[in-house]
Amino acid sequence: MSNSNIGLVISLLIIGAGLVWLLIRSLQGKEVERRIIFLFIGLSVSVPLLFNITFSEKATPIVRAVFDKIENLPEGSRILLSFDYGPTMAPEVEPMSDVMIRHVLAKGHKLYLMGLWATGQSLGSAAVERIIKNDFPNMVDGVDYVNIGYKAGNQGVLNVIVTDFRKLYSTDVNGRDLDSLPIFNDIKSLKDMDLLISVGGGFPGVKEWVQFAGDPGNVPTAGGCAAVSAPLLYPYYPSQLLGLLGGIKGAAEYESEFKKRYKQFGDMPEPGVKMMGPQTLAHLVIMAFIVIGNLSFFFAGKGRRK
Amino acid sequence: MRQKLIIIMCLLFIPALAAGQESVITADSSLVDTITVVPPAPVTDLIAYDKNNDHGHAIILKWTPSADDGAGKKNVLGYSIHRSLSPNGPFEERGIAAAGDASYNDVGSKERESADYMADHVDYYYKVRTLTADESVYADSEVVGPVQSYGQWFNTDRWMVLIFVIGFMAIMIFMINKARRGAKLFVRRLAGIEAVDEAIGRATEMGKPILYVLGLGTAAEIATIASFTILGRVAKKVAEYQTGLIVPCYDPIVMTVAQETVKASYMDAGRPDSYDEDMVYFVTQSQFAYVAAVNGVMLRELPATNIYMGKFFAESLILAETGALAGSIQIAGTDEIAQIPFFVVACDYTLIGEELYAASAYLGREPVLLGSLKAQDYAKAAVMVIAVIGFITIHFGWDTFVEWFHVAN
Amino acid sequence: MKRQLPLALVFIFGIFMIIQYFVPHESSEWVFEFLLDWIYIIGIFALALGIWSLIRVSWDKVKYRKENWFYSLVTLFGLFAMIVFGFDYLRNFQTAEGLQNFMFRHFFDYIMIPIQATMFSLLAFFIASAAYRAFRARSLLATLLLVAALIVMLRFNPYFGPISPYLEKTASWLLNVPNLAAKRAIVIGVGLGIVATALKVILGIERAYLGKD
Amino acid sequence: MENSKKISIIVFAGVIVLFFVSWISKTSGFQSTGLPFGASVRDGFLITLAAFLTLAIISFLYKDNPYYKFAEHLFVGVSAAYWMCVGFWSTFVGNFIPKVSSTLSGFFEVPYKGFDIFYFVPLILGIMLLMRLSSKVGWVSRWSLAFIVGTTAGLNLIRYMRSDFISQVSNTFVPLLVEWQGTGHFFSNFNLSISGQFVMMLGNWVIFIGVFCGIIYFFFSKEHTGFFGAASKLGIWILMVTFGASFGYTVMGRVSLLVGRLTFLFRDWLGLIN
Repeated sequence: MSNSNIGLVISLLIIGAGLVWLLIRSLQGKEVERRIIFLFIGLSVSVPLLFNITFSEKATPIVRAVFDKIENLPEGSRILLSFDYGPTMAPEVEPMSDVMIRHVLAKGHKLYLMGLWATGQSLGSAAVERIIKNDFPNMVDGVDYVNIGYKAGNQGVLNVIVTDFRKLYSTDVNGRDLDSLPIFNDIKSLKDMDLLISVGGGFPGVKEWVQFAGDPGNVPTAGGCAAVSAPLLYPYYPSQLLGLLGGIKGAAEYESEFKKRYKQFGDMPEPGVKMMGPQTLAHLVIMAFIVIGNLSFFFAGKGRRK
Repeated sequence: MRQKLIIIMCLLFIPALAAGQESVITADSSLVDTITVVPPAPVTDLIAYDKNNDHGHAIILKWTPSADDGAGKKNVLGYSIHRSLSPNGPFEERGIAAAGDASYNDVGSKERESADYMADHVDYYYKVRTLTADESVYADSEVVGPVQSYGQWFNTDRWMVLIFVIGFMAIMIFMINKARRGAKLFVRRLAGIEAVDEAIGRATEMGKPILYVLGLGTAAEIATIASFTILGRVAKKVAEYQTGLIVPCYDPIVMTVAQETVKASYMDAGRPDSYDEDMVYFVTQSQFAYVAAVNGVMLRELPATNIYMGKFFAESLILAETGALAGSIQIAGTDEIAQIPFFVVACDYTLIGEELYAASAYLGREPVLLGSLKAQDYAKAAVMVIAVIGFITIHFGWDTFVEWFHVAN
Repeated sequence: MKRQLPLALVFIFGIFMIIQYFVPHESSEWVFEFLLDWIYIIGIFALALGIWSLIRVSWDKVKYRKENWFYSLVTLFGLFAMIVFGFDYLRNFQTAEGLQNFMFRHFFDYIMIPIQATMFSLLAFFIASAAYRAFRARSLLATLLLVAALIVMLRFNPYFGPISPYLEKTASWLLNVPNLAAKRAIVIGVGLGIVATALKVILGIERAYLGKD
Repeated sequence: MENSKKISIIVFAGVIVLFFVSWISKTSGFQSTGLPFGASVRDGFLITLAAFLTLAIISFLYKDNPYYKFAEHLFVGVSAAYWMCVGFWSTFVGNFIPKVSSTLSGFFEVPYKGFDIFYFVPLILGIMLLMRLSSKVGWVSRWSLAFIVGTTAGLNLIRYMRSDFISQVSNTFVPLLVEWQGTGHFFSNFNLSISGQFVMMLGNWVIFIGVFCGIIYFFFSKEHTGFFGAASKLGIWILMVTFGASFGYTVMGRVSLLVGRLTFLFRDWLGLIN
């Protein structure tokens, strides 16, 4: 334990000293070579990852809104979660779908999984294997949850299933007829859902869910997306979009909120919270580089100024 | 049927609960009433008509709720809608409306195979049944009909879009004609576009090729089509100066079109012999594999200039930074809003949004294309005027004007 | 024939797609759905064209021993191996089972995914180098860029973020108010640019994409 | 020159040795978890390969090198074929075959949906596209291109006119003088010790003027002088602030992608963390 602490302190010292050295150099007007920047970024991500630095998170209102919605819906409510992302985006948004699946099932709601991205289907199945089969072994596929998978057509899929699921979906991913699944009794369309959640960061994604499903069907819609697309979704909050998990920070906030409420999940993995350590440090390093860049610019002498 | 009744009862209680404590008690007592068999008053003024602005297969029903709905005997639990092909029945139940409702939308499927299929241009007859807690106690309205569903040939909800389309088309054709007749149209200079010309000159001096990236859009994307036009101009200059050109493509159709475009430019420049089919080639339809390959080209061929025009996504910064690393001059243009910041930060010149579409007109300086730019400017001026009018009308509470601009999906 | 007919086709289909938006009637819906389906199917033929181009360019490099020809051999190897697996040899090649082929899946999971994700992750490095290089107060515009970026970065830093409530509010304001205004202005302009360009295409004014005779 | 060649041979040998060391140690690692020998050897190889390719791509940051070239070229080939197979099975066999031929449907084991003559049109257009390969009749491929471009141009014209133009214009109709309805907590919490109402209204004004000036910045037929110059200058300021803010906002997310990759290296490959 103490060993790793020493390692941590030394690594942080190295990063800090390196930055100071670069700072001094920049005061002499010297530019930092690109590879050195790359090296520092690599270090600042690796060190917290290896030594497991985490920070505590407090949920912001926009994240809390999603948590509270799931928390306050009566038990047995129907919640649909769409996997609208691919493997490349997974590190950033998968923690969100993971923790929301846990929350929905822990609260006793019915969970419907689907995907507007082709890759969403297998990611959904993977989530079933990874989370539901492990943490909720008593839940029955087709009764407590179901994965109906992917259909091609982007937002066109939403246009159809907002009036009727069965026009596009006849079976779930395991090839079972929807009508034979108890979870699909009395479900005709998206309008029969109590909450729609889209997790993804590209097209089609949260925006399309709001425009083509939540709005026309008048169903509350929440989202989770990569940090980069979150500002584009703010205009929809809170009237059309009930809440939003933006980037890994949103996931981390949700995870800590969830753990606070559900003590039995105390040792659940927290990819979001865990990722915040490297993010924070790398973030600090990038800001340090911006400062260094400006210093070297100002001290570089008149000749270099434009 | 019992389940249905439970649902209806719940529906009845919702408004009752909302009305407060006192009415809950009355609702309770009304429940007792219903057990004694008293038929409610039927609905009146029932009308049925085709739903407007749709593809058919839907009929709207409207009525005045039963006198006992929320008043009088207060024993109404809801309404069931029944449809038949003849006024005498047999009637088929189509759906249920809650107590207090005065309309129902009977929407059927358009697929013949569907069990829910509802034929157009067929006489239908409707009646509305007022339901009570007791299945056997109800009151039927008079039968209305015949009524037919049918599709419309014009969606009147969308006339605002039509006005804009026609209006814009008219301004554009007018301006283009004006330009063709030789009117001088002033268009200000744009730094990013002049840079394209300079960059080609620079590449010639350095004896290095130009890398042109069309982005990840399909040939159907308008941004890509604008990019084709710019590629055409660039290729023509390249052909004149005898500089190299590299165009790696992400989409096979884009590759096909780009080949046509470049070939045409070489012919225009009078150098069809210098055209080589392999200047424009397909890489792969996988985002990051494409990026990996383009990065490789940048570091190995060291192009003098990289031009990125079209649709870009997360790869924008990877491309632009690698290009900066290779020391190339970089000019970018995209309408993908989320990526503009990265291009602005990492490239020498960036065409922001609309400037990408303007670029093709600038580079050509052809009167027809300049005419369309003018039309765009008039449309923008119209937007500002409309915004001001909207602001004034909102202030004075005259909402009709604003309503016009809400186009239904 | 070579040029007039394509232009006529563009005009007819373009105008049809505009008109169908205003016609809710079933017949217009019916044609609309067909047209969209067709585009997807034609795309498959185009893909064959693309693969052909890739093979030809790579093979030329190998044949004429151009620079880095060896790597083109690697491309060809990857391509053919994946196609063979995707059609599951000859054992099972009639069904989409090919996509479930063991090697196909493993090539996807252990070659495509790691490289793809790593390429994407290079952004972490590049965003740092771009920030270092570009965020300098060398002009008013660059300073605005720098200051806005710094405020938002500070806000989302778990250490500095909570320091002052004003920081959060300023950052949120930046992301909500000027952000909304600028994006709306861009979107309106882009919308117009697209409409104008589409119109020019339909009317046959913009025709670079058709090439020359 | 001689020296660098020597170094690259040494590096190459080192990489090979490391590859095998990793393979062997991963294999024994898998075996100790109870996996049969064959599967352990295979999984050991695959994990090592994935790690090698990951490192090869990262090495690009130092400079272009043979390992990056190898990974890049392999990736291009594999991904091109991947999308072709997916396209073939899902679109061609999934959507097309069932509507044109019962024999082929039977062959590919997909349910036959009845003959539909209209599906011959894309077949013909597709074949026309392939005619490109011939220099004599290559021009017929333009018909297919014209079909695609025309259809989508019409589609896009309407789509952008409605959603990007008209609805954005209608969104600019905000109350500037009357009571604010609120766009969410970000804003309604805003209270710089002055009346919140005032700040909200200020926000609305900024949006309104911002859109106005932004549009003026995109005016092409007026020189940026005088009033137009001032307004377009304000417009570009607002654009720049927005770009800066968006960039700053993204930084966090991009780092997480790297975390994902390094987690793979440290956990799945090296086993340094759990």
